[in-house]
Amino acid sequence: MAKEYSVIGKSKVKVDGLEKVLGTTKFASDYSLPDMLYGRVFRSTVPHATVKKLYLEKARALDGVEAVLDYHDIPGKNRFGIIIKDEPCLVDDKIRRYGDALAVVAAKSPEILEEALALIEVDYDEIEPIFTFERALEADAPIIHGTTNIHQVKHLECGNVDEAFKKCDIIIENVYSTHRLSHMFIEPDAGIAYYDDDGLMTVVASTQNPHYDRNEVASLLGLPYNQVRVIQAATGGAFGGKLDISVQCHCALLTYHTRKPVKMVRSRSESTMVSAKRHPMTIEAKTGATRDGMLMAMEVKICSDTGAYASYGPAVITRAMVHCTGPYSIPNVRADATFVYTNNPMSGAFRGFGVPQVAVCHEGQMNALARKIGMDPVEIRIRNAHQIGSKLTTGQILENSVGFIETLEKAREKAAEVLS
Amino acid sequence: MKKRGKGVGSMWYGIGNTGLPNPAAAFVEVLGDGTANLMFGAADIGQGSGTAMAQLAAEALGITYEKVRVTWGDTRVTPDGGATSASRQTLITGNAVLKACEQAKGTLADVAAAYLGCQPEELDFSNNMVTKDGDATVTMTYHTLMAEMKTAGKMAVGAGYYNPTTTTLDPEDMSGIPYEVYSYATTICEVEVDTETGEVDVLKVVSAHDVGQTINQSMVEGQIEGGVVMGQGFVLMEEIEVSDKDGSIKNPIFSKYIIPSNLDVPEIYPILVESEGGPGPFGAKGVGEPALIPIIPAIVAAIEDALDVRFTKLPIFPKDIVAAVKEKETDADNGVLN
Amino acid sequence: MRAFDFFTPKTINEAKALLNQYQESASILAGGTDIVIEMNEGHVRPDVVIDIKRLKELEYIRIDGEQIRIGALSTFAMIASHPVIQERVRVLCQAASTVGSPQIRNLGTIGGNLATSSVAGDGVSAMMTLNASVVLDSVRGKRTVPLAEFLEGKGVSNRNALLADEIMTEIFFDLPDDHTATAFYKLAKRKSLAISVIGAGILVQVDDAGICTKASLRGGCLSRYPLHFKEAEAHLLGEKITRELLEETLPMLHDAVYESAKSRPWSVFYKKESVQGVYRKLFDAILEQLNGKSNE
Amino acid sequence: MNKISISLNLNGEDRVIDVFPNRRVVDLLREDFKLTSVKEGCSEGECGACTVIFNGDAVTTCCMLAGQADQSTIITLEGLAKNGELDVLQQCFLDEGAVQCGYCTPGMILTAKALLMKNSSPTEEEIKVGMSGNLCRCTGYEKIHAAVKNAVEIYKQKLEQGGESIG
Repeated sequence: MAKEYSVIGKSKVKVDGLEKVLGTTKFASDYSLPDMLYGRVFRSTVPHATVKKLYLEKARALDGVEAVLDYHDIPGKNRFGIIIKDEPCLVDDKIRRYGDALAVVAAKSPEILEEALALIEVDYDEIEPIFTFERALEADAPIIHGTTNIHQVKHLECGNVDEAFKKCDIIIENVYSTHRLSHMFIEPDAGIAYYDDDGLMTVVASTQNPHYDRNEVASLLGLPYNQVRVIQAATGGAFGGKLDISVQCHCALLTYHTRKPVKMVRSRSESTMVSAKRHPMTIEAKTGATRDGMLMAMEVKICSDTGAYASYGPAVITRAMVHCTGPYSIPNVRADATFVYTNNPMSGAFRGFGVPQVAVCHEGQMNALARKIGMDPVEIRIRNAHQIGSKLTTGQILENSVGFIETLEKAREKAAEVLS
Repeated sequence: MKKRGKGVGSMWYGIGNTGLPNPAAAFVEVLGDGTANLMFGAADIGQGSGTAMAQLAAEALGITYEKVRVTWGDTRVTPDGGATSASRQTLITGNAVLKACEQAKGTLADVAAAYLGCQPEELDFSNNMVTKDGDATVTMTYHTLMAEMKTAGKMAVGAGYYNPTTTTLDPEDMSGIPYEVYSYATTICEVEVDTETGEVDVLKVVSAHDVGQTINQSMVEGQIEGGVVMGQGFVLMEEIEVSDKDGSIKNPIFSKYIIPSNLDVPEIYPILVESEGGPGPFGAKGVGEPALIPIIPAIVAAIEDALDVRFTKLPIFPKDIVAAVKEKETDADNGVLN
Repeated sequence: MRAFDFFTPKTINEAKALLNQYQESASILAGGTDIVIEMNEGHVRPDVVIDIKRLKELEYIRIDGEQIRIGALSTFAMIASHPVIQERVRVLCQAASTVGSPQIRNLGTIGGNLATSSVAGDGVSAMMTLNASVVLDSVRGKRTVPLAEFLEGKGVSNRNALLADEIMTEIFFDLPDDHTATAFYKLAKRKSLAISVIGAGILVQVDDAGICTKASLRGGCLSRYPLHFKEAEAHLLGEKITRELLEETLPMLHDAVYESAKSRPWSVFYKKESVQGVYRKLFDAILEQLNGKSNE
Repeated sequence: MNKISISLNLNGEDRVIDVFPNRRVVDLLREDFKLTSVKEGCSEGECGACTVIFNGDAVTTCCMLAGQADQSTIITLEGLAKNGELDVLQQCFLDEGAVQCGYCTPGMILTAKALLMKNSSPTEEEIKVGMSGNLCRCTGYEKIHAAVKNAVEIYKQKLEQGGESIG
């Protein structure tokens, strides 16, 4: 019998609930400061190119425009990224996707801002764009970053897979594919930058990671970390889509040059266009089992397109690999994964980091196996389920808190009661 | 024709970043009137980490929930909490909060023990009272305790951080300890498929989640319900379409990227399973991402069950259902066995 | 949003005079649910906006002998909640209650829907099923145009017959009698806030012996304007309405959709197959209504 | 472009303002009247976050021009709580855990309010249809439906006890 808690486990009203039902909660776009400017990004309309020339003069000359900046105006480091710093704040070497940021503009009103953006022109030198996994790997394909289009390769192995398959009564082989998805948080990305009363560069933004944002803003502006303050505004949904830098660096750069507060609110289209997407995956799987449904071996190959920038790609590939067997003990496993860069929209973090994708595969395999041997799908899961003492494919032994079988039993019980 | 089917989907989910250090920290100060200020980095994005941390601190300090004031996500005030991702905040920031509270409570316990004439470890802090274990007559209010603290010139402050025990994964075979603990879940659902129009109604969903220990029941249910509906969109409605001419997204708006509306949602039965001994605060794990995952294969399986057709490619849109039904009919006409 | 001048005429005559003055440079604002979005995105850039929504004289639903006359500024919410339409004109009631969202139905008007003439306009399909006509008014005078002809016209927007100085004032159609059943089904990816994949309407009238005396089948989103299933209508006319007879038209619907949709950027395969499922649902609704009526 | 004068009753107060006509009602409320509970999520009448009660009806203000607000009565979430006391719907959303990120919440509560102003005892189906113009990505809608159902019950009890009407 667990200890009786006085607060834990209780359905307490949320600490920020009252303001939310009153409508007084401040989301980033709700902030407004004296002398505030409105900022927006000028973006590329081609996926892969170098910039021959960017024409900013007309926009700069427009009355009410306070700053039109390109990469030359960045005082610090023009690269960010949570794991690999491969994304520019403003494009310097080349454009790698539709919607890459080329310039930022700050103006006194949204109307002037719109007019200024329409005055910016650009000449591109286009490069063949890469839109497929296959093309990315071909020898004559243009290289998007560095020296290879391979973003990450992973290999996982335990036991003796080839020998084990020979002993299996049943082998199930399938190829699964999952698609590119968008978070569609209801609040589009937004933020405001300003110098606070102590002269601190301050950014209030819709974000899942204010401390990371702080470091990126500081690095962009060449400031010590403690000279930048990032405050998380109330955040209107995120689901992984607000882990990457969105408006924080662009806003801060404009404030750095104008010394004035700058607010940026992305339109729905812009927000969806440039925030990370769920990695589409192709997963080949081969599962071997005994006649009575005991899993013996599994072989998995995962291919994915991480798009133009790494974002959380390295986290997705690793997590997908570790989870590819599902919550089952399989003594012999071999898995390989390859992620490539392309000129497609950036893939990154999205609720589950690759696990929903591999779950389509491992559960598809379990259901196929259950059907093949005529076993109840819950029963076959219980038979192979992780429990305390189970050894994972990584060699880790589960020592505590493994409630998997109980979820199967409780779900089965409730389903019997409520499903037809 | 309408056909019904049922499907099962399970999942596991390692809590925290994979095979990487990913600490988070918290500060706490118990004030003279028995309220507390709690500061931590973790961004609350609506899932309720701020509320969970307030509940953890209240439980740990033995004060009521309403007495805890939380501040999060302000780099000038709060320590780094790392990203709100990987379903990690309850485990990691939660443990950091407990550590901070334990530190503050250490000072409080010394003062209370001296006052009550017992050992600090004999004390129970609960509901704004400090009581000697097993002897309800030896007790003092927090109010008195804080007055004693003032007299003694002591302060009840704490700072804590927590980093889950993991190891770097081996570059050759990925062996190692990727996560400190795993959440598990099983979802069973029932669907109705219109074989002619391809419409799929998800009717009922049972979703059982091993959360270790529930911190806030309503919030966990809310995560599960939201995850189920997002998963429904994943399988049946949503897809980002990319132009093969310029790599742009063709449907970046709500009228073209279809997420479920309230009329699409099934009856959902969330079940919370608790499993003991985990490393999290009071044994809690994470549920944010697990909430989404098992419904996805469960819906796929239920459609397969309804139609007796295999689906290995997602999404499954009405047109895909109709195509599969047609193909099956054609195969049957041609004598091909499925 | 681009700058423009905004007028709020108090009478139809005032509105017509403004349109006459500004012609193509003016946009009419009825509910605004389409045009404001278009203007905000810069796709429509009028110099002048004429807000006619306040012309209460164009907001009515009247039973006029054997006809229903609907003022062009009647909202979908008004139409969907009107007792006679609920009872006697289900095709319109059902179409009106699935347009957009409750909020959009509170703003959006039937006249605006017809004037926009969107491929996916549910109001357009329903009104075509009812063989409705529209009244267009200008300083030059009124004219009445059958909806089918209106949609094929080449007016100011090239989408219908509405000329630059004209305002749609009324839509009218024959009130379905006791022997008539109608229904609408919206096939879409989700159940609310949905854009039709197919927005299909049906109207069937029978005599005392159950013989079909009138049939109208129109499918939205299957061609530029609601697809007219002529062959199916001919098949029903003069025959006794039974489930078997109705289902005999399914291959005709299939073929008609194939012919119409094959040259369009749509999933022809899905549309031609699913149209049959859609109409099977509509047949169920029709039979239920007709049987219910014969039992009375 | 000439400014237009707009007179309206906003949250119970008569207000007059001159604005350029190329503002939408959502801009008028958020920018000119600083009523930031009105949220913008999609700019195309799809998500319902910008919903207000306009002449008694729920409408999405991102697809309305400012001029349409002239001579109207508008209620935003700021106008719902009376003298610091939450509206029953607000209390029910709070108690039921119907709020996660909170971005759709103002629109949700106002849509429910408009529904109940017209029909004080809606069926479960009527509640669902009435709320079907507001997207939520967090909650899965279950707790939102539950909150509105609870509010209906509480209003009923209040009415039976001779209390205030919903409007």
